[in-house]
Amino acid sequence: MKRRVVIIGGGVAGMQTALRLHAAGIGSVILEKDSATGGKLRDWHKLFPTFTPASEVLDPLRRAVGAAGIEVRTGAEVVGLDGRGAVLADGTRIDGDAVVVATGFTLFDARIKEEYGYGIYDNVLTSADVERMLNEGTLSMKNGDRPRRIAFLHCVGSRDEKVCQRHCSRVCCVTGVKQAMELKERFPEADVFNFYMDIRMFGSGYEEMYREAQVRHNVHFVRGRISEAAPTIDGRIQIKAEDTLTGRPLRMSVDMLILLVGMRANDDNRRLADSASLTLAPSGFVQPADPFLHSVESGAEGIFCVGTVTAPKNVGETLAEAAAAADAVADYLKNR
Amino acid sequence: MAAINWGYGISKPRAIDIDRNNLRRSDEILHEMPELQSCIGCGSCTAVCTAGNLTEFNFRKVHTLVRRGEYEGAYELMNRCMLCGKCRLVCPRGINTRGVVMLIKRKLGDF
Amino acid sequence: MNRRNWTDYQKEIADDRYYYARSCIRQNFFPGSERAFLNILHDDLGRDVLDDPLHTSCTGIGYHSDIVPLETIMTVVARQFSLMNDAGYENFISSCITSFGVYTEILSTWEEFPETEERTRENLFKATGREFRKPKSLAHTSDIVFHFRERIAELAQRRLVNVETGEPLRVVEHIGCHYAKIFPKSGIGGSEFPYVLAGMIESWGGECVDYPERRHCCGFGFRNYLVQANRGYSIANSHKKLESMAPYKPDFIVANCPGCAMFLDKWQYAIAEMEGTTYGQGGRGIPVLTYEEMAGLVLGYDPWELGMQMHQVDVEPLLDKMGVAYDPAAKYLGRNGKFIGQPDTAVVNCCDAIYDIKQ
Amino acid sequence: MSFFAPFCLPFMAGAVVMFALLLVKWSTWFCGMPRADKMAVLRGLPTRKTLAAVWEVVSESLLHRRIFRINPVLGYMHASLAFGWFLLIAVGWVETVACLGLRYVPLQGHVFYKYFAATESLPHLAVFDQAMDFLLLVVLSGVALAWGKRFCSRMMGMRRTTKHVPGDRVALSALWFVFPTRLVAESITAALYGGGGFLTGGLGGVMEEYLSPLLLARLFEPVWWVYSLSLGVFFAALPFSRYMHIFTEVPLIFLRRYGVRAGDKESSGDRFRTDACSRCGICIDPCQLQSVLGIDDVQSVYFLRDRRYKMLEMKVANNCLMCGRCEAKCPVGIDLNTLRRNSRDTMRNIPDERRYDYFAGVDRSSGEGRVGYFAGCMTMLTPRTLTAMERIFAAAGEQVWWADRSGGVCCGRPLKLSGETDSARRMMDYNAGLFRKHGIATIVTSCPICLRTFREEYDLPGIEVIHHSEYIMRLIRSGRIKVGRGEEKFTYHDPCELGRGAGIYDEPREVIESLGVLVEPHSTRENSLCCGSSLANTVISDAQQLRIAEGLAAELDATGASTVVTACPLCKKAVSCAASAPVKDLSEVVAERL
Repeated sequence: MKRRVVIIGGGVAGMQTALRLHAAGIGSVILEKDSATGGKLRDWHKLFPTFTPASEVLDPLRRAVGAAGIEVRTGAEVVGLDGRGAVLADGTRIDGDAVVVATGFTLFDARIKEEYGYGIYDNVLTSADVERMLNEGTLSMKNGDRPRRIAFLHCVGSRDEKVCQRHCSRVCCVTGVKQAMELKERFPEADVFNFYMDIRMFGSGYEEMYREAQVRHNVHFVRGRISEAAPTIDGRIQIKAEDTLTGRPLRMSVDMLILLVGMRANDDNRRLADSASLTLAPSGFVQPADPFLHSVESGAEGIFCVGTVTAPKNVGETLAEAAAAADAVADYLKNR
Repeated sequence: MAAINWGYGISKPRAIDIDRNNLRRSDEILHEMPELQSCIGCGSCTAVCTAGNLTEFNFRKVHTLVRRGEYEGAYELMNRCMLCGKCRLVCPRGINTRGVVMLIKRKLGDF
Repeated sequence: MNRRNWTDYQKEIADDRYYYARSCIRQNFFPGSERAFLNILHDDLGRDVLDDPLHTSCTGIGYHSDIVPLETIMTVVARQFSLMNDAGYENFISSCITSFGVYTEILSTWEEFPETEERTRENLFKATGREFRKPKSLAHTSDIVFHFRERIAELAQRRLVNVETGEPLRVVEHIGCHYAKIFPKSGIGGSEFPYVLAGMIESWGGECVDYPERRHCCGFGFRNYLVQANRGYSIANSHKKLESMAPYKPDFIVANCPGCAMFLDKWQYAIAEMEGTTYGQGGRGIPVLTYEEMAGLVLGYDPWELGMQMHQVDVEPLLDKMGVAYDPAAKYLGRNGKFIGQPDTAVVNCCDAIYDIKQ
Repeated sequence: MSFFAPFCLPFMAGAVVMFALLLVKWSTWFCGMPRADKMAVLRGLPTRKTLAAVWEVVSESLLHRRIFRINPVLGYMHASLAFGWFLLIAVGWVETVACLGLRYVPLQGHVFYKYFAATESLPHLAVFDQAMDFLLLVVLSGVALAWGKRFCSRMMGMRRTTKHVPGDRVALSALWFVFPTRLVAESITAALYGGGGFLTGGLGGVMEEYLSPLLLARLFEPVWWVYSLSLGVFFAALPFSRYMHIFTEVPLIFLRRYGVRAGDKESSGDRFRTDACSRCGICIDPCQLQSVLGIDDVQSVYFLRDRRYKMLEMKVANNCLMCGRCEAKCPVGIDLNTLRRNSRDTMRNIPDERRYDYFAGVDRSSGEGRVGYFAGCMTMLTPRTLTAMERIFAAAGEQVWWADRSGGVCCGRPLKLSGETDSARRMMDYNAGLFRKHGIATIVTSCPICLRTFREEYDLPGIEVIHHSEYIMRLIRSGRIKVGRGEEKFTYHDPCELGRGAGIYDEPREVIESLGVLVEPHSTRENSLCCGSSLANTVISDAQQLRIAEGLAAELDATGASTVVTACPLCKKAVSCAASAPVKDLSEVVAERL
């Protein structure tokens, strides 16, 4: 009997799960709410720590999905699910033998931290904007000038009680280092300052990158969080922070302020969780059955979760987890 | 100007104003010793400091201020250092801290 | 600049029948402003506003200087509400930013900790035999002017425009810390990008200047000014703001809070004496207006009737720019035509003193 | 007989210039020396020191005994050139006397005797012809070796040869020409006029046979010109080149014999030292900065060169471990470390009387006893040494005054090594005062750096300064502590400051041998390697320090010992990072076996 797994989300997690299931002889259908697969990675320029173009990860996955003949439904927003399928916004029900939730994450909306002036001042960007602009080749100040001084602010919408995002998004630190290096390479004459609370370089090769940014690219790391941004008369942005290492307030004007926005849980995690009695962590991410032996099982029968729907992860971790999820699904289908 | 005794003046701003600070010497110091940029402010150097044991001398703070272009008083503070080298033995980033002391003194003392 | 955020912070503002609470600083230093507000509301806009002689200071200065305890100020505030109830009004408006902050804070405290409201009721009853109902709406008087800004624009005799060049006047607005920094939702436009004065300036043809230290405190800071040992810190804050706004060459400053208007005005003189720096065009200082004065000028009031001779920094250059007709000889004449006295000429009033002029 | 020909002029001019310059230089240097040093020279003159100096001049300046000891080929090269040339001059003198009897002959008459003998038909004796030819051959062999050294230094057993300044190149080129042209000139003279020994005569015979007499006659005068010119250029360039050492080593030997050494401050007397360096390059090979890290522009030879020509840069002066390996091998016996230190002093010493005012009233010492223990800053970071010493003191029943267990003032040597001599003095005065105040008879320290400073710089009347290795040895000898001897194999690393610095080699060895079996590493005692963490070097990075330590650790590991023992906290830290065997301080291994 041909088994079919419903995979919600067509990002790298969903596609990789589908491919691994296909390799195990199990069919699947990918439900993607956007018009194309690829998720957030579509707008990403290069991946840390190797500076691999995102397309080099995404394109092979997409090609393989096409070659395997895996069914992909785009524009399919899921509003409810259970262990035997999912319900779309238009009321259609997609049935299957198991469900994999791979709905990913939402980027923190930097406008909420209005003191940083995102959406207000032209040259305040988010890390996602920088990736998009690097892809388009349009990275510059709004008026087309080359920035002479750039500030990065770490932990925007992460580890911040005030915006109810207490968790660490893990990948923003290294993204900040990566983008600082990319900007320094693009604008060698610019001074780059990274304002941080802690630098968390957890992955292999990340710490080396950090040191390279410091020593080779002369990126300044200031341990202090920017408290506010304001415009100056010549259209620059004045920022204020405390330089905690000297215990004194610090201010400077910059041409470009880049906010390293964190990963937050999708708003509709709650609705999906309620429809299928999944557990959500306090952070709003889906909580797996346990973090060790059942890290890809949701705890609800027939429902699996993979990728950043459960916690902030990088692409490599997500791809590896997808293989684990496919394995767990295959196991589940065999024993049922 | 009218000589009025106000009993107070305009307090100096405490902010490190990088727009106003001249970073030239700081840049020179970092150019000669780029590894200083890799300081993560862990404070180990200050914790073991022989001079810091006897005075409020804080090596981490002084070199950080110098990197921000705040040179005033840094030379005198660095002069409290005995150059004994304990800090170098504990620095997790492998910074040549004695070299840093000597470099900062040389750059700020113009010799 | 994208001003979308300004629309995120809006509040309900009553349309008529206001109970007016005066400001200690404003009635002492800018008495013409409070008079003008009442006149504008009554005569120009035809609204009912009660200026009740029975009400007192809110004691906010004492409260913020750690002299008046919380229980006391709550009881004083409760008495104002009781007076309002007696007069048959429900919409409480305050002329002072600090009072507004105090009323907002106390109403919110009563909301969060109902037992404090109960205790206040007991205290008020014990002290005065009075009872009170909380107001239906609470607003700052600038909120009211903001509310009627388009109507005022229709009635305007002149606009915030340089009559010689036709360019809009460049206006620095200062909102006052207690207006929205304590409860951002209580101020129009919130605390980061407050819109209450900016809205008036835009409606009346001026151009609002956004400068780095826009959100910074004027320097009053209660204990920072009131204790002489801290006063250098007070003036340093005004200094920082003035240094930051000077490159934008503002035509004038408009302040929301009576204290801010006073400090931004008078510290300009002190700074000139202390370090020889004068701001503004021609080294004559940057005139500091209250929003009532600004509205009064727009509506065609006589500047001396608005009390603008009380300013430290001379307003004549601004009046000339706006094309306001005035009688220089009448500047120091009171309402009855009697000479009210004239201050010595200070550096900010005199253009022949040589100072380091920052424009 | 005038003994003059026009070609003599370049030689005569060169000789006059050289002697005049030497006289001027030496007298200015001598006059500029501190008064105490000059007095020492005057007092030493009529003593046996003078005789000893004369003998040393012969054995070192002429025979180069020390170089022979280090490297026989290199020794022969130097001796053949120096002693050979000396004999050529001396025997030449005897030759003129023998031929002409005792009469005045001007300098050029001696030098160019072969020319005048031929052209003016003066007598010549065959025995001298042969002897002079033999000496010329010896010198030429030295020149040939020097050529060989230039092109292939390994042939001399040296990995590296020195790099020269332009002045050297002129003198060197002239020197290389002197003897070949002399050979050619004397050979042509022999060909035309006869005479000459086995070499010049032989070569002359060959010329006579194969070259036309007309050509030889035409070449005769020019060749003597070239020879004279070579000599003249060499002499004139000599005071500006490294060949200055030929003469300067002589006064240096006398100064040293009279007890005049380099000091904390630069003095004009140091010129006798810098200019006595022959730039032989022997100091390059032992330098671990060179052998491990490939840094090849900071060694003593380059330091002295840069200092002499006033182009010394701080990063060259500062980039030295001051391990003393080069000083131990220097054939001229120059005080290399002291000179480097006083250069640093010139560059960095900025007196500041108030600098360490915060020492006033500081006394964090504890305990009471006739024996004081000064752990030293670094020992604070090797707390096992500290606890081991505590156990040893307890076992010996010693009442101990702990000078710096809760923090103290640095001994001052690190600052002095960096050049801040006067400020370092403030630390030394503080600690000396502290020691005197507490009435101790002995001060024991675990840190060789402190030890050396206490001994050399501190004014401690009535207080004996000893290293903990000496102290432990005495305890064991006197039976105050008993240690169990086993069969465990130890190897011992000599810390630079303890071994070469303070001459303490045997005491730690004796202690180790009372505990187990001692196996020596390949480089040991005076030749021991530096761990790389030396406080004297403020230039190299941590990674470079580690590479030096790895080189040392490899030698120590190669002994197959189960424990590496050392007696310096810095060495211990450095070697522990690199060695596979456990690294322990001497006190630890003793305390473990109490």
